[in-house]
Amino acid sequence: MIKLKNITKTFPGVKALNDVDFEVNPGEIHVLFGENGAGKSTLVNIIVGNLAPDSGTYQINGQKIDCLSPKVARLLGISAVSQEFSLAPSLSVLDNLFLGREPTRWGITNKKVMVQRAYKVLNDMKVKLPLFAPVNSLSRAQKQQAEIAKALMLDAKVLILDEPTASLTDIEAKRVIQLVKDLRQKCVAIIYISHRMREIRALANRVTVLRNGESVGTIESEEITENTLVEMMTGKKAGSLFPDISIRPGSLRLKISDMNFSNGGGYNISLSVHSGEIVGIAGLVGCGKGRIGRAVFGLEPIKSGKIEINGETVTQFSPRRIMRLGACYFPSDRVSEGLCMNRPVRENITMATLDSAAFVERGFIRLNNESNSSMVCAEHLKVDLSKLETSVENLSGGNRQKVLLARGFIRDIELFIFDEPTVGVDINAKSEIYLLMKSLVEHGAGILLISSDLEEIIKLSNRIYTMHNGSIVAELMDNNKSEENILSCFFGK
Amino acid sequence: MNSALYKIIHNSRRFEIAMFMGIALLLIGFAMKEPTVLSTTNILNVLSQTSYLAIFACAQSIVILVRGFDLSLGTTVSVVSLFTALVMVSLGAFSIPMGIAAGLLAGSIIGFFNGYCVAILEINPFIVTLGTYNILLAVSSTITGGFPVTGLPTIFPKLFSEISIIGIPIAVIIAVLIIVTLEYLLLNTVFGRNLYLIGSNPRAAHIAGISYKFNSIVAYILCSFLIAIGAILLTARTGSGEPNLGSQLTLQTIAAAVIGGMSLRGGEGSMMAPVLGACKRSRGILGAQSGALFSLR
Amino acid sequence: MKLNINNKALSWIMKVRIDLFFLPFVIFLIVLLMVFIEPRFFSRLNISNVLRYFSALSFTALCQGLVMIVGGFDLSVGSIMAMASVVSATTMISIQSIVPGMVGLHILCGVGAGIIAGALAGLLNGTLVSQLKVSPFIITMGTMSIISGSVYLYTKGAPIYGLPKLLIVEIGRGRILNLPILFFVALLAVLILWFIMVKTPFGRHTYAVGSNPRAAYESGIKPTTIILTIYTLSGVLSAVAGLIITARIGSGQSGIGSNAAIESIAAAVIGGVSLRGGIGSIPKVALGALFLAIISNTLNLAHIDSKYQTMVLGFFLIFAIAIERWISALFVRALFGGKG
Amino acid sequence: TNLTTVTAEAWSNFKVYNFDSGKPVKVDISPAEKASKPWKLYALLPHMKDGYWVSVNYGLVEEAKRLGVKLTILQAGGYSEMAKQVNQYDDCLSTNPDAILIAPIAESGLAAKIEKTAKTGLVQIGFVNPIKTAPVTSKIFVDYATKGRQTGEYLAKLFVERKGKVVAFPGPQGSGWAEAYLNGFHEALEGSTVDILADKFGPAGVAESLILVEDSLQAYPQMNAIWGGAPAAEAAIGAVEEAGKEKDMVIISSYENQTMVDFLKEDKITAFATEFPVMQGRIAVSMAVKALEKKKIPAYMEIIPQMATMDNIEDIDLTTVLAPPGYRPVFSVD
Ligand SMILES: Nc1ncnc2c1ncn2[C@@H]1O[C@H](COP(=O)(O)OP(=O)(O)OP(=O)(O)O)[C@@H](O)[C@H]1O
Ligand SMILES: Nc1ncnc2c1ncn2[C@@H]1O[C@H](COP(=O)(O)OP(=O)(O)OP(=O)(O)O)[C@@H](O)[C@H]1O
Ligand SMILES: [Mg+2]
Ligand SMILES: [Mg+2]
Repeated sequence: MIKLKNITKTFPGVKALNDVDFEVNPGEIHVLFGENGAGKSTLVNIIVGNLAPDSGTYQINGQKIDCLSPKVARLLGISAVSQEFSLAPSLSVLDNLFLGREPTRWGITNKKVMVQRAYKVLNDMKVKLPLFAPVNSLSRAQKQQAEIAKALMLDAKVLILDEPTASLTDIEAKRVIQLVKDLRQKCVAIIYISHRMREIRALANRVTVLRNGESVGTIESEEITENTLVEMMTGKKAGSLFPDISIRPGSLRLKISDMNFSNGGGYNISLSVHSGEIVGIAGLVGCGKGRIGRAVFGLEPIKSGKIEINGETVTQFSPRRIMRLGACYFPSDRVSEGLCMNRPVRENITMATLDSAAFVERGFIRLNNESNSSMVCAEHLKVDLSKLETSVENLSGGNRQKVLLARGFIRDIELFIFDEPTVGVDINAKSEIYLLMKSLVEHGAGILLISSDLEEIIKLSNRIYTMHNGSIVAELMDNNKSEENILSCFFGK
Repeated sequence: MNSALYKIIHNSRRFEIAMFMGIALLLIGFAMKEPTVLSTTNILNVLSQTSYLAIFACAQSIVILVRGFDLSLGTTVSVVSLFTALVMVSLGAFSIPMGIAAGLLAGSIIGFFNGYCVAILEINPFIVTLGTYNILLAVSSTITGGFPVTGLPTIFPKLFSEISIIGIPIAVIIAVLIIVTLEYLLLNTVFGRNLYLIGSNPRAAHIAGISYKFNSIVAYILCSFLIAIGAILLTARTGSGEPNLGSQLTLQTIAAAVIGGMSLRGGEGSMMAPVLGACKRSRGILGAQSGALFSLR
Repeated sequence: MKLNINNKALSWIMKVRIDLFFLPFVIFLIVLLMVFIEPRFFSRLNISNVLRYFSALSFTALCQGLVMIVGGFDLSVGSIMAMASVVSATTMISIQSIVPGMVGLHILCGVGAGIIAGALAGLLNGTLVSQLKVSPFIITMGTMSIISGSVYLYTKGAPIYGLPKLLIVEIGRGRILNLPILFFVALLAVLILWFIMVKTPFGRHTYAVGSNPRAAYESGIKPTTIILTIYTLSGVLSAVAGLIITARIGSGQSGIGSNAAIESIAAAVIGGVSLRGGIGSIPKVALGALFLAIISNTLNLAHIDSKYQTMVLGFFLIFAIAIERWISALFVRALFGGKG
Repeated sequence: TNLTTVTAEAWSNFKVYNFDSGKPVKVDISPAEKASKPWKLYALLPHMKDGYWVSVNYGLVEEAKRLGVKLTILQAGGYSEMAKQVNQYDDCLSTNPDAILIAPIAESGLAAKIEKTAKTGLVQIGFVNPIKTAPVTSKIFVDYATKGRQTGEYLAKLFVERKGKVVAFPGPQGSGWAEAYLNGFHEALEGSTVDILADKFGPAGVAESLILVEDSLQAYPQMNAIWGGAPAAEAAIGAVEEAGKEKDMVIISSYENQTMVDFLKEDKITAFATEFPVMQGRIAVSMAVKALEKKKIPAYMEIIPQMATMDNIEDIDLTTVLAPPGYRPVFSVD
């Protein structure tokens, strides 16, 4: 159906794709796999017409395509879920779902039809979204769902999904996977990008692995194993993903008692995090797990309740004050809340650290220290060192996420609040991040890990709070923290 | 190797290099057409004219960096000029330092007011500075009834306008000092870094513990302080306090900053931008001059 | 879970609606104040004065509002106004001399020529902005000096007299239902634009391009086309503003509109349009224009020494907006609790 | 066109006040003869945006052509462009001119520079806008306060039987000249039967003035006279008509342009004051050439302003006041 040959694409200073061949046929799910920055999103962007390749040929249904614009691609039936979303933040969810192809009657948008069709797709996905709220008021996971719904809105012949499930829990991801399978049945050609092995195994008919902008090879579904994939991806054998963390809970790092949100939706939340432990919070999209982290950091107004950090009660809810108490928060939405996109990577890595003596002397930045430390940090997290001085917007999705996390490892922090820390990060970098977390905890920090990745939560944390509908419904420890237990809690059992 | 080259060019601001080369080429072009344009007196003359605009454009750029605006720049210049002159005329001895201090203080107060309204009251900078523009317009046309203040100590214009050091006019020297210091501060201090980060993504900066309020207010104060310096130099140039010294400067400064490469969306650009923009505008002056001379021939 | 989300949608809708409600509230407060200070504010003639000032201002504000929604700037409003004024006056007079007598035709041709000139200027702006990838601030500043330069060159600063009486008396000063005709023209424009921006795909696309041009492009919208159309439309709107002023002062003038850019941006910003694009509603922009018109009239009527008027205007601008924000925050807090 | 072929006879002796003795003495002033060589003159004007300055431009250009000298005219672009005019002054100097004709935006801004240049012996002529103290070779202008006084006195004469209520629209706030006009006007009306209800400063455009006049008509229903700059007077005509008060409203303009002439002839305004802008331009060039050719010239002259009314408008030689209709400003004469 779609056939790309000898595709090359260079960005200033980077060869993102080098002589790559790729094809996908109707009724097939073709998975693209590779490290962060391997060129997957770039390839996809070429297919949907967002970027023009430097050289190479592009055929759809045997017909050669020259100047492809997203508009033409849509007319040809190509529909895409992009990694960093193609949503207009100030428009409502409904408007975004139909952006560029609003149903009209006599030239006027037909809202009724729009609402009906939106509900139909959202029901298929078993998702509830506030249709009339502006997109910038949604959490990242909700944006992700909106983006998927937007792509499904079109009766596509080719569907492209670039990490569609990265911020979703298994429950929601399963729905998406089921929908994708249904579409395969209907002879849609599907390109799927993911770093989650489980999904790849469940879906893939074929996998093409990219490394450094070059195609390493394509394998059929029978040959897919985790080891082969990782080996193709990096050229090395796969190690173990999750480290063994020795938990030694010590003094109280964070204590929340009877907290209620001002905007409604949270009920008497109480929890605690000690030094030397990782505490997980799990729950479905929109259950309010992210709001807890935000509330601790003063980003979500609270009506009542008490928050103590390192024994001190928080009275002034500004991130600045709270950071002085030794806490740091890592937002889940890297683009809108986490990063300064047009500033260099180095500045983003150190941005939360500019009050520590290691980097600052009488108001002046010690530029050498800053450079060196950010380089060390970037190296740890496997961010390309040559990119230290380019602006973050030139990085691939996963690398952006790593830059966001980097700011935590460069500063002395006693309480870490991670909201979806590993969204879009490849397996290798993930294990690296977990190792870093391990060393943090073993040096006495406390970590509150809010995540939709169940495996991550179960393997890393020693205690797990599960949430449903704004309340904490259970605290699971030791043997209790099994997948079935957590899943049943998700539905408020 | 490709990427190394790229890095060098990227880091050394290819845009600015291109602009400089463009300006230089144009100068050569003018000179071929009309050689007296490149006479030393004329060059120095154009340079010192440029330096005033460059100082104002730098001031404007600082608030543009944090997604702001200063529409009150022009009337701030007038008010500071009048204040400085009034104090100098009314005080006997020490009148010059006191006058300068009064001007700088007036500038800082205006800056604080702007910053307070923008950062604490959270009103759109466009509206705030438009409001301040109007307020200062009234101030500048009432404190002296719309008339200029004359009778400044004669040494004042000598010291701050006519004097030149190794042949370079004092205004140029002060402007260069200001620009170099500012550029250094922006790149090397936490405050400068904060301005970039806030301008780039205020929400992310807030979450990273950077105080929007404090830094914005300081940015506005710094902006108006620089305007005050420029205004004092201009006062020295005209030798009198003028109630409408700078009303048209505002748009020019924004233009200079944007032409030079500042982004009105914030978080981008360096102090070279306003300077380049100002130079480009004086290229206009040179052009007009050579045109005029040409017609005289 | 359902309850939460509905609640959230509801709360968002409430917030937006309340927002729309506060500017009228502040305007209402000012009007109420005037009852005590100067009852003449409510005389028929004065209300017409305010509304006629509003009608010209609302056109420039709408023009600016649209351009700002799509993420741009238009500093050339004033020069387009002057150009439309001069072009239409010249056309009227030359047609008058060719076919005397048919006054309706003269006016029609004049207005048509003015609007076409405005559209062309807008098209020029739009083409440059969408093709050159240079900041619209610089581009429209450039076109501003080009247009006003050529208008001056043409008129040499002299006004153009001898326009049809009908234009001045019936349109410039005419009334329907005791309100100025021009006001209804403005009202009509506001309603039509509101409809377009809210109800048509084009309107949605405009917001999308302003909000996130990349996302709009990736959704199959052509930002260049949208930008081109909006700038052309804004050229037409500024031209109409110029024509309104021409009808009011009764001559073609090259000097009108010198304050239009700042004034219109102010009206749009007061009306809640974001300088960063994608946000803003048409009726609120019109309210912003009304707010400015009322303030200017109020200051003139309130017997304030005119030297201090600009000072009062300055404080008014800042603090009226501060009060508007403060009240709306208060309401939001009262309705939804918390620290807003 | 034939307009440009003006000969020496085009203007002959023109009456001005000579202040060289310290007191105003009415004298005749005569034009220069054709120049002995093409002197290089510069003229600095505040702007070229209205009929008034176009007329000044006309006077300068015609005289330069007549005398056969080179003239370059630089305009600053508006009364708020003080800094730009200072730059232009410097630009002139750096090109070695023979004489500079200066219509300053504000004397104070250029005073220091003029003084410095004066020491080099360069011929500097001040014209149109007052130069009070700075040392120029010669100067000709009208004292705005005098002119304001004159219009005030004229107004007072119209209201001997009934009481006058006037609102003043002097022009832009902080511009210097508007304030000076207004001061003279106030002075003249002190103790007369005319009350000044308010001074309304505002931008000098017809559209802006219209709003100001309309609002004032509401705020001061008792007013029966309007005094202001030309744009305000022009705007007043329509506004007064609409308010139905055209019968008993006196409209006086403090300065002239083609519109004022036309409206005066149609009896839509009562009077305007004139200070002969064309002649000021001509005299400035003539004096510069005379000075360069080492002829004796007065050091300080003032124009004798005149009120133009329905009765005398036909007698005034309008070629000494305004550029002919259709005249296009010229910026350099070779
Ligand atoms: N706009 C850009 N400018 C410069 N370089 C870019 C740009 N976009 C992408 N790149 C570079 O191109 C390479 C490929 O990026 P791409 O986004 O395709 O990676 P990816 O495979 O999708 O990675 P991830 O798993 O992190 O999403 C990276 O090295 C990235 O830094
Ligand atoms: N009852 C409520 N009232 C108002 N807003 C709510 C309510 N419940 C949730 N929200 C909003 O919904 C969004 C989702 O909440 P949150 O980020 O806590 O979800 P989450 O559990 O982290 O899920 P995910 O991040 O996976 O979407 C947030 O922006 C939050 O402000
Ligand atoms: Mg990617
Ligand atoms: Mg979340």
